Amino acid sequence: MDILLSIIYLVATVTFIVGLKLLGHPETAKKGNSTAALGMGLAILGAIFLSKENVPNIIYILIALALLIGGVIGWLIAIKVEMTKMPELVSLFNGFGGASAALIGLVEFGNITTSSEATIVATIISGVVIGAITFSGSLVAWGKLNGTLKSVVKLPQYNIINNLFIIGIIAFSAYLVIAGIGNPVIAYALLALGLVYGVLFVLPIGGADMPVVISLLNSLTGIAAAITGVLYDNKVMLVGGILVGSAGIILTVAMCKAMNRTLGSVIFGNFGGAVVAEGVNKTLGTITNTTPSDSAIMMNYATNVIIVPGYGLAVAQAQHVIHELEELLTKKGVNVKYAIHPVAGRMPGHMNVLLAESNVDYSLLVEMDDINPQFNNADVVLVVGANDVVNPAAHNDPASPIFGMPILDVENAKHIIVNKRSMNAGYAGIENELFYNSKTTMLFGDAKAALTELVSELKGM
Amino acid sequence: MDILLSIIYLVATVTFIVGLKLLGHPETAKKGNSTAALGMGLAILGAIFLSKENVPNIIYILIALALLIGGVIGWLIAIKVEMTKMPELVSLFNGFGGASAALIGLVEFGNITTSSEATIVATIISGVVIGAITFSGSLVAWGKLNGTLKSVVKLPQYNIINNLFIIGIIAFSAYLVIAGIGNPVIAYALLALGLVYGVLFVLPIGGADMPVVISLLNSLTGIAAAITGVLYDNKVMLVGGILVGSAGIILTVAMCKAMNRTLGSVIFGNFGGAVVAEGVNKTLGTITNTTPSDSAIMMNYATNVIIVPGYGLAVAQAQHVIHELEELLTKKGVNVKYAIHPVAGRMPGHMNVLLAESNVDYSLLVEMDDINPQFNNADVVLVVGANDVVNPAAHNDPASPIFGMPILDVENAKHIIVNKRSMNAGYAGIENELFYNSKTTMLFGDAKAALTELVSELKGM
Amino acid sequence: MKIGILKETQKGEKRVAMSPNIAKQLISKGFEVLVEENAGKNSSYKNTDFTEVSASVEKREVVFKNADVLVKINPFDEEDLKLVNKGQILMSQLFHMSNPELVKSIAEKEATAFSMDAVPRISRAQDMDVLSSQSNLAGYKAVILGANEMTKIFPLMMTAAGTITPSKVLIYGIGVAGLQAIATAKRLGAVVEATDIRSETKEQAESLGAKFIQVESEGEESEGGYAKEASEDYAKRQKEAVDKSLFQADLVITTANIPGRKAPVLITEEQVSQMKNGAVIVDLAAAQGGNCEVSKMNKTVVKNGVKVIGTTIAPESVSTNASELYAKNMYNFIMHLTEENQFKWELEEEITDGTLIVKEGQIRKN
Amino acid sequence: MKIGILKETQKGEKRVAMSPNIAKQLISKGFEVLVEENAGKNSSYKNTDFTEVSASVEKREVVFKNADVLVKINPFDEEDLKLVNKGQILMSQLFHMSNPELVKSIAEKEATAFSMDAVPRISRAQDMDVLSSQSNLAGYKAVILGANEMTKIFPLMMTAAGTITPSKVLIYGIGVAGLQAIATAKRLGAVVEATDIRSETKEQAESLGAKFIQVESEGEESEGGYAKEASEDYAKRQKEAVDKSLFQADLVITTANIPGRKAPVLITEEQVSQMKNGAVIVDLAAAQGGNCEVSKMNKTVVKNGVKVIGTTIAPESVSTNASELYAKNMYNFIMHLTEENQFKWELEEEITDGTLIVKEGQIRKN
Amino acid sequence: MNELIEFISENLQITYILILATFVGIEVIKSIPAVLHTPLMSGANALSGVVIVGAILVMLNADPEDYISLALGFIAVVLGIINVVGGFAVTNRMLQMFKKKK
Amino acid sequence: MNELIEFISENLQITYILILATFVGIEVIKSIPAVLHTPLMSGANALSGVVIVGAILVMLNADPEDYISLALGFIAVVLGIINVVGGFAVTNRMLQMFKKKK
Ligand SMILES: NC(=O)c1ccc[n+]([C@@H]2O[C@H](COP(=O)([O-])OP(=O)(O)OC[C@H]3O[C@@H](n4cnc5c(N)ncnc54)[C@H](OP(=O)(O)O)[C@@H]3O)[C@@H](O)[C@H]2O)c1
Ligand SMILES: NC(=O)c1ccc[n+]([C@@H]2O[C@H](COP(=O)([O-])OP(=O)(O)OC[C@H]3O[C@@H](n4cnc5c(N)ncnc54)[C@H](OP(=O)(O)O)[C@@H]3O)[C@@H](O)[C@H]2O)c1
Ligand SMILES: NC(=O)c1ccc[n+]([C@@H]2O[C@H](COP(=O)([O-])OP(=O)(O)OC[C@H]3O[C@@H](n4cnc5c(N)ncnc54)[C@H](O)[C@@H]3O)[C@@H](O)[C@H]2O)c1
Ligand SMILES: NC(=O)c1ccc[n+]([C@@H]2O[C@H](COP(=O)([O-])OP(=O)(O)OC[C@H]3O[C@@H](n4cnc5c(N)ncnc54)[C@H](O)[C@@H]3O)[C@@H](O)[C@H]2O)c1
Repeated sequence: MDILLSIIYLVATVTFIVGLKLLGHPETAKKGNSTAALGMGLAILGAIFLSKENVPNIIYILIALALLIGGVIGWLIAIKVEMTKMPELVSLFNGFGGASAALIGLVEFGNITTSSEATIVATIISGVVIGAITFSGSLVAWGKLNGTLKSVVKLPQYNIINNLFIIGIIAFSAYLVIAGIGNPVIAYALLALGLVYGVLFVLPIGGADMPVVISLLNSLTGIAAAITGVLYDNKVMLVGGILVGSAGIILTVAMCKAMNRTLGSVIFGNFGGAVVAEGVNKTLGTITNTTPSDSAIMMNYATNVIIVPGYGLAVAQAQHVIHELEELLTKKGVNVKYAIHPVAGRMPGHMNVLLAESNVDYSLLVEMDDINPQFNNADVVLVVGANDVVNPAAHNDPASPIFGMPILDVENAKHIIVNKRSMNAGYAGIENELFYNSKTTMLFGDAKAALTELVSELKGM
Repeated sequence: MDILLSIIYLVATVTFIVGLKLLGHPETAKKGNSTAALGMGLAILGAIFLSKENVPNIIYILIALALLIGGVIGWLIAIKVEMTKMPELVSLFNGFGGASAALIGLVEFGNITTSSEATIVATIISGVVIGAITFSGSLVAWGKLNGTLKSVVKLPQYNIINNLFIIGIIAFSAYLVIAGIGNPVIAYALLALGLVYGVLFVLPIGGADMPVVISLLNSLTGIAAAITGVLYDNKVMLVGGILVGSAGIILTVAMCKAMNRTLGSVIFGNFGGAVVAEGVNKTLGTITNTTPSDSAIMMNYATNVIIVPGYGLAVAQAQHVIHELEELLTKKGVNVKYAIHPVAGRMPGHMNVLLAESNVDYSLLVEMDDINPQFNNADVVLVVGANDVVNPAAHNDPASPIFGMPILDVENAKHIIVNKRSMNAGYAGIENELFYNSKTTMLFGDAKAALTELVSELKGM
Repeated sequence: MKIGILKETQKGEKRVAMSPNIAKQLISKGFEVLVEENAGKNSSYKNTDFTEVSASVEKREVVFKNADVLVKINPFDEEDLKLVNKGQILMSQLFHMSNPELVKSIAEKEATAFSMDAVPRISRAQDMDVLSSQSNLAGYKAVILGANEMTKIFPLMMTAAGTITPSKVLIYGIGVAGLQAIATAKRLGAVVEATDIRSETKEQAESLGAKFIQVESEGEESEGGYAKEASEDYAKRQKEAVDKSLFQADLVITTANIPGRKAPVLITEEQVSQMKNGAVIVDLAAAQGGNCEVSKMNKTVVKNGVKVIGTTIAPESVSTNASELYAKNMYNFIMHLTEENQFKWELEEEITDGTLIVKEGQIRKN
Repeated sequence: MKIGILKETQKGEKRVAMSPNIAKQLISKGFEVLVEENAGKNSSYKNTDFTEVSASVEKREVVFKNADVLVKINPFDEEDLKLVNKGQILMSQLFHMSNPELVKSIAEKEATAFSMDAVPRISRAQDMDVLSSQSNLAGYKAVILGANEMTKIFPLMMTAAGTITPSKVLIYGIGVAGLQAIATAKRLGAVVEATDIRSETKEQAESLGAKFIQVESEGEESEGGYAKEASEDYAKRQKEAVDKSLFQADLVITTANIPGRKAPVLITEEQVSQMKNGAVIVDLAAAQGGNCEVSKMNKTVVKNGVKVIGTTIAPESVSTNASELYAKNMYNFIMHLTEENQFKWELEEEITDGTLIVKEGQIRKN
Repeated sequence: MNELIEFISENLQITYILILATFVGIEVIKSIPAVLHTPLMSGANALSGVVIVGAILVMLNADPEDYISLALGFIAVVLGIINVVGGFAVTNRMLQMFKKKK
Repeated sequence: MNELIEFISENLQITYILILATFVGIEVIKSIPAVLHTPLMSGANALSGVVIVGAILVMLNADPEDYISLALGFIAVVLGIINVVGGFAVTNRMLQMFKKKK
């Protein structure tokens, strides 16, 4: 019995590792998820039926009930929720995991005696505190992403207060471990402290940084699970938890990088909240940044891609790279076309000269009037260094100097990626609301550099 | 004492992992080597001074003596040997490691009693056998690379015999574990069997495949070390050994891939010996293949690179990629020039038209007469789809149809990389001995594809 | 409404203001199109090409008599005006600022006249802008013309019979024509340098692969996207900066214009005498007096071994494309001015206001 | 040894067989160089350019009188031969297979004659191969010439005034000239198709971005790298395969030659009549009778709206480069034939054997 | 500090496991395309639901009379399984995105 | 098979360590440029010299009178240290190649 359980745990652990590994590649990711899920199922069944003999039936019934209720709830939420609400859902689920850990800690707290080893005590206390932090923190993150919690609280010296608070919790816990526990109510105090800190920690953080926070909290939940694993000397919890913990940290760092932040600035404050990021415009809204790798995936899995070249392509001399991109996508089975606006660039036929230089096939260059109806079918439009020629103000804003000029209707596409160096205006010197469109993501950088990165990301897929 | 030792072992283990990791990148490789070496030193010192108390001084003296003798020998060999002899040296060293494991097994064999656990017995037996195999196998590999051992033995049904032999050994060992050991002489029998198998295993394998074999044997040594680690319940040996074992297997597979072989064909025969590879010419000798990644490293660490474009560049339409390569190298601080032979291609000025299309700066194109004296200073010459214009037959062979034609003196460079699709001749239809030059490596493949890979390898550095 | 297309009578002109394609589009919008006999001959359009799309091909007099709108490329001349009737609407380039007499004569005829060269350079007028569409072709053709006249080839070639160094091309004025000239010369493999008084052209020139020759400048040298007349001081500094390139150039193309004025002199006779033997200058500003002191309109002057070609025939010589583009500009212009085949006469509207020079005998602009 | 450079007298010819640069190199090797007055004028070389490098510039008669070797580009003609003395060594293109009389006249003068067009096409002779060096320029110039004559531009342009479709260029014969024509037309943005009887040219044409038009062929169509005369059957199949492209082409360049024979007729008058109005044909084989039935040497014939330009002046018109390359070929040739300024007369040696047509009055080849 | 050393020496194997698992976590994750960040985070989140094993153990070990423990354990199991099931399901849905259309 | 299961259950921690270490070895090595294959092999070879620790233990545990064990141990130490020292030194020399010239 015991051996079998051990082996089941071992297998589960391996599925976790393999699953995580597979999750790292677009092609294998789904398989990775199933693998890990399978392992998890095994571990749960093993835990129920093989850990202990002679358990009263009522307990089994209760467990089954709990699993049923929770399972159905989890499943339904996951299936029902809109695609766009997924990140907040992850946060919510994560919070539940944290809560579970905290509750376990609470129960075990009751079993602590004065003769308990310090290790055990430390484990239990950390479980409660960390679980509580992730629970409340995740809930706040969920609320924020959800739109329920809007105001960004920003007291003066907020960071200092925050950091003092967590140091206080740690000191108190350390004291408890060394001095021993006098009163079981202390467990609830710790729980409360953790909950408060979780709120304090996440509340001041701006919505844009939320994914980083969720990832961090997720990593914490992993650590809580690992600690619980130590408590029960349970390898699958230990290894699984540590895996999530370490992978989570790396992931958090990677996400920070992708958003041009440091993990330091995430943990120790000056979190996005107060800084008004570039690209936030009072009337037009916020822009969304993207990375070459995201753009690459998006294009890789598209069926129709339309490239809109503009003056910036010429400035960057990126004609060779864009051709490489087009060839690569074509080889991957994507339909690629270029939409040539009659006044793109700075002279008549500027884009033609440019693209002819890199041997782009003439048949791929489509005139404005012919391509405009096709944007409906485009999964991705890649706008490279163009601005005025895709500015909807030409349609919408009679006051605009370009009003009345025909433009490329890129807005009709499913998704728009805009590459330029900054939020600077083009020839006509006017703002472009396309950049603030919810379907648009901005890929900032010199066209040549950005496209080169895009190409190498694509090659790796 | 014990705690300290444990921690030392732990630290050493971590240095092994980190060292191996660092070894995987050209920039950090040296640091990785030092890190691992440091950890190893720690582990050795720890083992000597902290494992056991009350050891008679004579033992310490003996150990010191052994270390001194071995250390000096190892150091001297490593420092003295020529660069070109290094792979065989690795093999030799590896053999010593195997021998060491076998000897340990032999000693411990004496301590086996009928009451010994099966695990222990299995461990000792595997240590002896695996150690012996790596020892004799490595020595044979060394001898082959060395040139001492030349003849490729090739009995009919050799593979079958070989495989039966190893199955026999395994069966015998299993029997011993289950039935128990009757006679300590059996240890020597196992040793002998291992040694014989090592020889049988490596002897029929051709010289070109030797690096793969060495890597495989190296992996085996790692496993032997790990097994010894289990025996002594010594974590640093265990983890270190396993690391080497698993990394070694992966490395072996990677090497096989780079040589277009499968690991299967390596282990279960039909090993290179009898197949006459393309590119072996009776009078001119053998060619050496290379990979984009090797070529990339070579160019990355060069100071001067000269590119020789030829007709194949035009056929492959690789002008844009070569320009990208040139720009990339230049950005990395390498001096790059193009050597333009007056009749490269199929029309006067063919290379000029081609390279102008991709905007190669005119000042980088150097005429034959001007570039010829510069080949002396070139670290790497990259010949892309050129053949006749770099054929030394024009100088050496009065019977050749191109005799008397001036050529680019690429032979004077330190290293030459030739990219073409096959060993086919060029316009003049003649063999080119340059390809068989010991300084030349062949990068086979369509110019566009090969250069694209080269570029992406370079970007990763 | 009947639109009459006249044959161009100016010497050397091969274009026509309409193409069969565009005629068809006009007709499908309900216009009638009358084309003068053989108007399209030099642009490779046969009379039958027009009749095939239901335009009618008529004798000159008939066109003048029947058409409501008369369309040309070059300004109406005395001969044309004789045949113009009261109330007819004339459309062509007029260059009204430099041709006050012409404007007066039109007014005397009590006709209405739109000038195509006066289309304002605003975004939505781009498709009616004949200056742009023709300059663009001029830039291309100037290079071809130059290449044809040169005794050297453009590209670098390393051959068994020695190396041919690439030609050096220098371009003055980086407007529409200048940019296309850069692009074309660069394509052919020349080493291209370019200069302009407007500093924003630097990036544009570089985006096409030319080296920009920067002339130190203090003041504002441009106005609403056009160049102002250069100060003497600027002219001096320009010479200093450009001379070295000029004296090594194999082909020089000048395109500098200041709207409504004589073209600035950028290359003096003295400078020409220092140029390379065998060099060629193509002066696209010759019609406005020329950027080169030596150049004569529609003539090739050889001075000290340097050929100076004064021309406006650059776009004319690629007449098929030039006519097509002009016709398309006209189409867009007419569509802009009319609604259900009737003129809207929105006199406040920027494009109408800018181009309507004479309205029923009333001179609106000078 | 004195090398005399004669001024070319053929009409339209602007080249000269020597450049100042190469004269200097010859002189540094110990030769004396005599250049006829004004020989380099049309290649942008002044007399002073030659005297500066220590060549002497002399009147025609003086050159004929004093030189040991007389060098020209075009075949020596009657006028020239009158001045030739016994024992003088003549070097020029002779086209001896088609010019038996000329060879006879030279022999009668008891002179020696090398024919530059007879340099064998072997690797080590590449740097003396004037056919290659001049064809190369011809290929380039044919495109420029065609582009200048056309009423269309080459590249695709999508502009506010509509889209200009790219010109279609069709090239017959993918030898040296054909390849360079492909490259040049392609650079300018045309859509290029090409055909040749030798199937190995497919890959070459494609390596320069042209589409190859494959003509089904049964037999061996080439011989030692040169084309054989095509069978009638081949000619028929060729027409079928190419006609569609021909009738849509804006510019056609023909370069097909068969060494020592009349050029093959590839485009009949009937085919010309089906071509696009406004199309241009540049026939580089005009001197060998032309690849187009309609073409006349050094004339532009307009047939049914199609301009047919028969020319050999293509390389001549880029005289500076053409002269440089020819001169370099001559230099290499002379260096090959001599040792310490004396002829070696290695009659067995392949290049000498191939090019030496008349030796001291003895005709060696016909 | 002392405690730490003590812990390590007492739980040597566990320490090795911890360290090795950390390395595995790091190595397995590094250099993933950014677009997988969210699915990966979601997957990792589902994995962290492994804490449910602990919750199950709490219930198994609870005295059937100890209602508080039982209740807490029950809630812990519910929450944990929501994390697990919901987590894997959501990840799976996110990954639908990566199916090649057609 | 039974033995294996027994071994695993008896040495559970060790098994975890084995598996995790294997993963680390694999993950750490995968996707290295081919030109590093040889130095890496050499470095790994040096690491496999860790078996010397075993040899040292043999000697430390040997009875000073047990000459055979001592001798074998002695040889094992000598061979092992050659592997270690030579291995690292050779690797180091190979890696000199990667120094940027200048
Ligand atoms: N075609 C003609 O004949 C002609 C002639 C004259 C004027 N125009 C006018 O020019 C405009 C053409 O529109 P367009 O969309 O092509 O250009 P645009 O509106 O001028 O926009 C170009 C954009 O490219 C970006 N850019 C510049 N350098 C870049 C680089 N190295 N990498 C990436 N992005 C870069 C700039 O943004 P960042 O600075 O943020 O990077 C800029 O917003 C129209 O307004 C048209 O009317 C056309
Ligand atoms: N320049 C002129 O005017 C002129 C004119 C006529 C003849 N020639 C003659 O042409 C020759 C020119 O010499 P060269 O060195 O440039 O060319 P070459 O000697 O003809 O060699 C070209 C090489 O490129 C390789 N190749 C072909 N396609 C390739 C592809 N897609 N990717 C990679 N490699 C490819 C071929 O080998 P694989 O098939 O193995 O790939 C071939 O060996 C000389 O012999 C010259 O005399 C020159
Ligand atoms: N937005 C639009 O709708 C639109 C349409 C067409 C053209 N444009 C712009 O209008 C501008 C003018 O174009 P254009 O080609 O008609 O100009 P143009 O023909 O009036 O002049 C040609 C060029 O000569 C330059 N120049 C004048 N004096 C000079 C001097 N002394 N030295 C050097 N250069 C001198 C001018 O700066 C100009 O670039 C260009 O920037 C063009 O892009 C805009
Ligand atoms: N190796 C050398 O030294 C060297 C030097 C120069 C040229 N060459 C080679 O010699 C060959 C001939 O070159 P060239 O330019 O002097 O040739 P050319 O002037 O004799 O003929 C031009 C082209 O016309 C083609 N042609 C002939 N009859 C034809 C027909 N009926 N239909 C279609 N095409 C026809 C020929 O195949 C040839 O490609 C080329 O392949 C060239 O590369 C070699």
